[in-house]
Amino acid sequence: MVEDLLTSSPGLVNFGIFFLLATVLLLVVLGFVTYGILAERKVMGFMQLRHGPNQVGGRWGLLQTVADVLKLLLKEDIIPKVADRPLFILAPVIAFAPSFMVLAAIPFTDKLQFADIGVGLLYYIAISGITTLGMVTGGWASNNKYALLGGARAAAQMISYEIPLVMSVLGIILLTGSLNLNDIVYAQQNGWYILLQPIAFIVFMIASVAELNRTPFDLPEGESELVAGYHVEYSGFRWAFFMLAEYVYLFAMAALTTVLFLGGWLPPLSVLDFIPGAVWFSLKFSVIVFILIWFRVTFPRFRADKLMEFGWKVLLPVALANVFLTALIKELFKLF
Amino acid sequence: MNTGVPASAYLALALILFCIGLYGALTKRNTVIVLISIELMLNAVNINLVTFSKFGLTPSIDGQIFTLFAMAVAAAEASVGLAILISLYRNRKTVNIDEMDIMKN
Amino acid sequence: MNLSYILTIMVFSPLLGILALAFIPKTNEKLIKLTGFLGTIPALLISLGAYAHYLAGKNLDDFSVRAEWIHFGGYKQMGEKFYSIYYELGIDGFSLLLVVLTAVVASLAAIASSMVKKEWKGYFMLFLLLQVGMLGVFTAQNLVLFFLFFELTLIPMFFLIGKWGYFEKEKAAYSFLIYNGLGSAVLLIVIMVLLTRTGTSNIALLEQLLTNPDAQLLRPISGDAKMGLLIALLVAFGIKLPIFPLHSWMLRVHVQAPPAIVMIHSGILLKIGAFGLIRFGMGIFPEQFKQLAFFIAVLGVVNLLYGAFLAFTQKDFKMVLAYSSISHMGIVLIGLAALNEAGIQGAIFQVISHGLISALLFFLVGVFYERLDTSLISNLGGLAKGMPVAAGLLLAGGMASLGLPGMSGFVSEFMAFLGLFKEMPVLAAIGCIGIIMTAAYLLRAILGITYGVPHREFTGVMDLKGTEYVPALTLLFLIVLIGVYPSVLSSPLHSALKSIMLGLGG
Amino acid sequence: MELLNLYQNNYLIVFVFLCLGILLPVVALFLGKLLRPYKPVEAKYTTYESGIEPFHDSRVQFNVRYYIFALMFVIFDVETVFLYPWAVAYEKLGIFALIEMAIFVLMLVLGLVYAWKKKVLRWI
Amino acid sequence: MELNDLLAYNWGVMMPEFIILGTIALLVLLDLFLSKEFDRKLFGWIAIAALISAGISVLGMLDTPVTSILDDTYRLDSFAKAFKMILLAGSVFVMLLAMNYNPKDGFSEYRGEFFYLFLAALLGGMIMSSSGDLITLFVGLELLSIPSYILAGMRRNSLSSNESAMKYVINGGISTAITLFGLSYVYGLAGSTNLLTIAKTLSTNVDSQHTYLLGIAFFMIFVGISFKLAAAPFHMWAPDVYQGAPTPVTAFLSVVSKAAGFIILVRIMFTIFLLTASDGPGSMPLLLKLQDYIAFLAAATMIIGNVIALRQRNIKRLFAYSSIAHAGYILVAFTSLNYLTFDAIWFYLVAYLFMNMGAFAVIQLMSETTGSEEIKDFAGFYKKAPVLAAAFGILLLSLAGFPGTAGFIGKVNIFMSAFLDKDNPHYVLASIMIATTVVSYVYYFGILTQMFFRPAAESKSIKIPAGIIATVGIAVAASILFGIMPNIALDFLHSNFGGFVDFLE
Repeated sequence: MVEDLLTSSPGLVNFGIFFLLATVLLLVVLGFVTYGILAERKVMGFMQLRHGPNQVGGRWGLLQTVADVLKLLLKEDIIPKVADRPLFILAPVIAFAPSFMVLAAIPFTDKLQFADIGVGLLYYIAISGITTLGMVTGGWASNNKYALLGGARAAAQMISYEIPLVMSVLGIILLTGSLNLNDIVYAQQNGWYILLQPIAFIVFMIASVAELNRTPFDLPEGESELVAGYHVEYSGFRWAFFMLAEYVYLFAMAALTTVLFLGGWLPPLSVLDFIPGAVWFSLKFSVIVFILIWFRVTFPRFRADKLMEFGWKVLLPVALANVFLTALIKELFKLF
Repeated sequence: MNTGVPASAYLALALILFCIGLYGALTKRNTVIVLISIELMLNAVNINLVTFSKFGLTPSIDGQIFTLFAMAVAAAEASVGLAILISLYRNRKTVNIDEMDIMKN
Repeated sequence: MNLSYILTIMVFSPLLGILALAFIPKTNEKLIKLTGFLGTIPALLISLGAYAHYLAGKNLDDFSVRAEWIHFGGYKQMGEKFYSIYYELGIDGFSLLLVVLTAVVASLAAIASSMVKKEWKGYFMLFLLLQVGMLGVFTAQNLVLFFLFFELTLIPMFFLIGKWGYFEKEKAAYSFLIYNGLGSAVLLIVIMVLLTRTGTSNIALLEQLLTNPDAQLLRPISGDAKMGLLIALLVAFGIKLPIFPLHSWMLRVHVQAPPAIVMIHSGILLKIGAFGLIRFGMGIFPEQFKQLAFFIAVLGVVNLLYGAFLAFTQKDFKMVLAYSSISHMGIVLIGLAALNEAGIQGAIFQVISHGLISALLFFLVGVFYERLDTSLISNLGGLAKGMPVAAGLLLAGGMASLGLPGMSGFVSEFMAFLGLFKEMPVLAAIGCIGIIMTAAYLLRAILGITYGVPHREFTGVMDLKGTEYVPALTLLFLIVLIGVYPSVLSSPLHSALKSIMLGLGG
Repeated sequence: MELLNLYQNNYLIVFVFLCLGILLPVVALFLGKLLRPYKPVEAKYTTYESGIEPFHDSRVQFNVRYYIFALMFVIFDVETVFLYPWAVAYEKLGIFALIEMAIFVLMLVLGLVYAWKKKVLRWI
Repeated sequence: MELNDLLAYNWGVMMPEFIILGTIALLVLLDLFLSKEFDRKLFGWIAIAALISAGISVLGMLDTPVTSILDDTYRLDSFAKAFKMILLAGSVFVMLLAMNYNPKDGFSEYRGEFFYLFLAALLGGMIMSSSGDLITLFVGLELLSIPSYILAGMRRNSLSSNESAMKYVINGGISTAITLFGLSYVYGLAGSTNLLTIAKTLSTNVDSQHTYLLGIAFFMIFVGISFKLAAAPFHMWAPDVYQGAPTPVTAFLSVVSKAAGFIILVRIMFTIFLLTASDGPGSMPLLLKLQDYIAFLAAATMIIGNVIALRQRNIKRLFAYSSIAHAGYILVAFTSLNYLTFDAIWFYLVAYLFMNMGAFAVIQLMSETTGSEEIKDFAGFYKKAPVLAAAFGILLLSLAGFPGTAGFIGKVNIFMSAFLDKDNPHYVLASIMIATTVVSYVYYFGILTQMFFRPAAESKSIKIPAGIIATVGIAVAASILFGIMPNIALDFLHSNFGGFVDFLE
């Protein structure tokens, strides 16, 4: 049915159907974010030998995040007098929309994928860059010193780590010969890229944490120095959308990591392929999310100067070296 | 592959973009806007090249390669332009072109 | 005996002087002046030698030299012809006379240059460079080479006027530069057109090619085009000569330049214009020249009258002489326009005679100015008492200039008018008014100076001294010589005239 | 034709996602407007500055380092523009492309070393 | 593509480029790792050595037949060789100037950067001169331009240097975009970026609509390139940039960069438009049809350059306008489009190289000693340094085009080519050229007036560095030598490059 839909001529009907499907995905993602936050808090509590949320929604605090969201919804909307009003309103939208757009290209299983774009990887990288713009806009529009500093830091950090991120996946592209995410998954039938490209994986993981603005790279909002960074002046739902964008990115990045390095929906051994791809995908996905949360609890925040130097002086050369190592090895294999 | 949109539409788009860019580059006072206008003109060129590479009289991949180079060069030019602008701003505290007049006789 | 290198040596011999000057310390005034003078001597000796060679009845073609110099577009595979330009020098009777005139006047001017008060070294270097240019102009057998030497005179003149001149020297230098630059620009266009159309720039060859209707040109030149080229030449040389509306620069130069340079300028450089008109205008475009003859005659008469009338009203003796030069150049034009042997011969005579006379007069003015710091007629009144010799020479020069029989001026004016009367009697009659005017203004000025009301006491003013006699007496001698025995000029001119007349079809 | 439709539909989906991405904040904020209180007080609208009265405009001049990092980013991001097609087509291009790209990257690494040595990469 | 294909290329023909590229890399590293106190003048010698060896390798390839490598994107033909030599020779002079450039506000901290940035720009010019493809041509052009922008703004703390660089970047960016837009149409109509393929395709062009588009493309390309030439209509940047940039950079812009501009002009115009049929196969080529418009621009360039130059008080500004005027003269040769065109352009560029470089050496020395660039500060220069003043005088005369100097022969050559056209000799254009030349006398002699006629404010003699002496000496010697015996250069041209017949092979 989906096949027919996709091959039919595009029109309003298609638009409607796609819209419904995308809304479903949106709800799923919102659900993920709701319980992702909860999970994060629970895991953090577990690791710090405390309970975490346990009041709202039973022992597990299952409705804690829901309550938080509702509270945000009821907060008074304040836009500072000196702020640049249009930009201030626009900034959360600019930050959020791309985070959702990138999901369109990610293949969750061989069936469950929205848009199969030929240059899916490039699409992801290109669209995700726009979010930075939202953050800088927010920081600028707030007309607050902390916000401005946070925005500027966000920009500097994200562009610095974008480079190693982009470079690290080059090894995978070299091996696959395609930018299509499906092709990349299929190319991992004989071995996940985490095994073939361990260096790339490490670089990618580090860079992605930085891109997500998560601890230990959460300098743009580092509450102890910048109060809350670029969104210091935001409140209520406007603020919520920055947060939402962050967590949707967590979702997307974890999914992308799964696709790129962990073989997506493919089972680790071909004998295990009686278990559906969706299960494999969510398993791997959960592991990545868990690792990211784990990072947050384990590492202290980086110093700003160390952060930038690490990105440019360590990650970038390593990523470049990895690319050429891969190319060289590939060439050597071809020769012999 | 025919997408139904005629090639001339792309060319017209490119031409319009180019003219907007040219207008901006020639009339704006703020140097940053001028630099952006120049980027606009270069992007118009890229649209042209890609269009021709797909719908030209004799389509070929050359146009897309050309686009890549044009992009790279545009980036380099923009970086240099910005670097010079920063250094100018540090000395002069202005980014307006019509205030750059210390050499008028 | 191979004499072909002689002209080259002559033309470039002043360079030796420049080289020698370069090694003399700036402060050694005497030695510099001596070296400067000696630098002009080889050219003088060689030119006199050439004259003697001619008098001995030998062929002047012995001196011709020709070597390939530049060729443009040497693409053999393209099958196009070379545009070769040769280094070719040579003289005939006409240019021989002018070369001798140049050498003589230059040497005398070098003596007169002892009046220069500062920076002798630079002065004499430029002076000698100027001489190279002048000698080159008269010996070049090739339009490009001619142009090269022609422009070579501009640069030293600019500096000599601008640095060593009087109060408004820079303005004078600039107007000299711009007018002559324009003239040479027009000339260059003519030369380039001829070169690209015919493939040669050799003057003799051009004469042949353009006067012969059957000649094979690379690209034909129509009659109208020839007329255009001739008019361009008329403008180019008209500026130099100068012809009436293009003359204002020359007044400034005559007034502002140092005396020795005015001697050269008025004596020789103006003559390049006449030389060019005769050589190229008449030689290369005889048909068109004939068509323009009346127009040229009118221009000549206008020049003659205009110069004469304005000379009459001048207070400054230099200005009188400057306008008189314009007036006298009118006679050259009149002679040329006559298009007969007498007229042309008169024009050429006038060229040489005026060269000598004006050199003499300007030399004397220079002397006055040096002693008395003025050249106003009213301030110089009664000079005969203070400087009897100089005043006498002035009177003699003036007489020569107004055409007193027995002096060179008479011969030339007489012949020029004789020529014109045959062809255009009305114009000639009008022109005669100019002759009368000449006598009037010259007498007014010279008598005013020599016997006029004394403005001041001329006590303690030195008359001519030592070396200053040399230029004055030499020039006077030559003036009288030509006046008494014109065939020193006419016999070398004979063959040249004949070929010109042949070109004119008569 | 099918291929074309597939292609167009894929981008239609991207467009749908864009619409949703914009729509969600709009709708949510609109709903919030119906629910949330509105009690303006002058003090609420002042900018936060550690509790003290904010003084002069906060849009101060950025440190030049930010721009330099931006320039570095542009350079290396453009490098990837060349590296991506190269990587995709590497199979077909072979060793020639490897060497060529090695030279290219070497030049850029030289740039990186240059920046490093010129202390551009040091923050503050 | 395999290793064998790679080795099959005759890489030797790229030797000069490789030498320059290697030197750039070497100098960058040296500059980075040597201590600050180390005198960077040594770099100049390294660069000169590289330039000379590149020059020798070009000379060594004079007999090499047309070679094209890398899928015809790089070609070594006579044109490439002839013009590369101009670029290399000009660069040696720039190096000499830069090594001796010591302005009052200091240059030594930038000197290291200067050398390799400059070499990078030169590399761009060299690539342009032997490119066989629009892409390489464009990349070469930008490789030339971008370092030039930086060079112009090299003195970071000097406001005028900053301003000049900014204006240069903006104008350069606009012109690049315009050129590229034109090129994109050419590509669209020809379907290839290879110059020879384009020429072949377009020569059979039939559609008049396409001719119309090509005409637009032609003008856009021409307008864009006129920026590099500093010719009308894109000359406005020149005065400000020339004035603000450090003097060696100004010298580079006025000679090497301009020469490179003519290289790209000839490459593009002659290959693309000379064979392009304007109205069906076999009809009049487009370039000939549009000749009058080029002539108009050439005339405008000459008039603007020479007339506005009259009003200048700053010597570098004056030379900016003078260089605009010279671009106009060379455009006259370009307009004439016959077999002398290459000759005339090449020779004029050679002559211009020497005379202008020598002049800039003197200007540099003067502005260093007086700390000012006003023309009136040349007053009494003759007293301070008589020989140098005389040499400068000769160079100015050569620039003005007086006979006996290379400038004159250059102009004569241009006249020849302007008059050679059988059907349509450019009399008007040549007349404008010569009239504006006369106008140029005024300002060139204005400098001479200051030097020789006016008294100096103070007359202590100037210490002249050896590099300046060498530059001026060579420049004067060459200006006179090529003025008196131009056939040294012309014969070299004719016998080694054979009329550039291989330009389109």
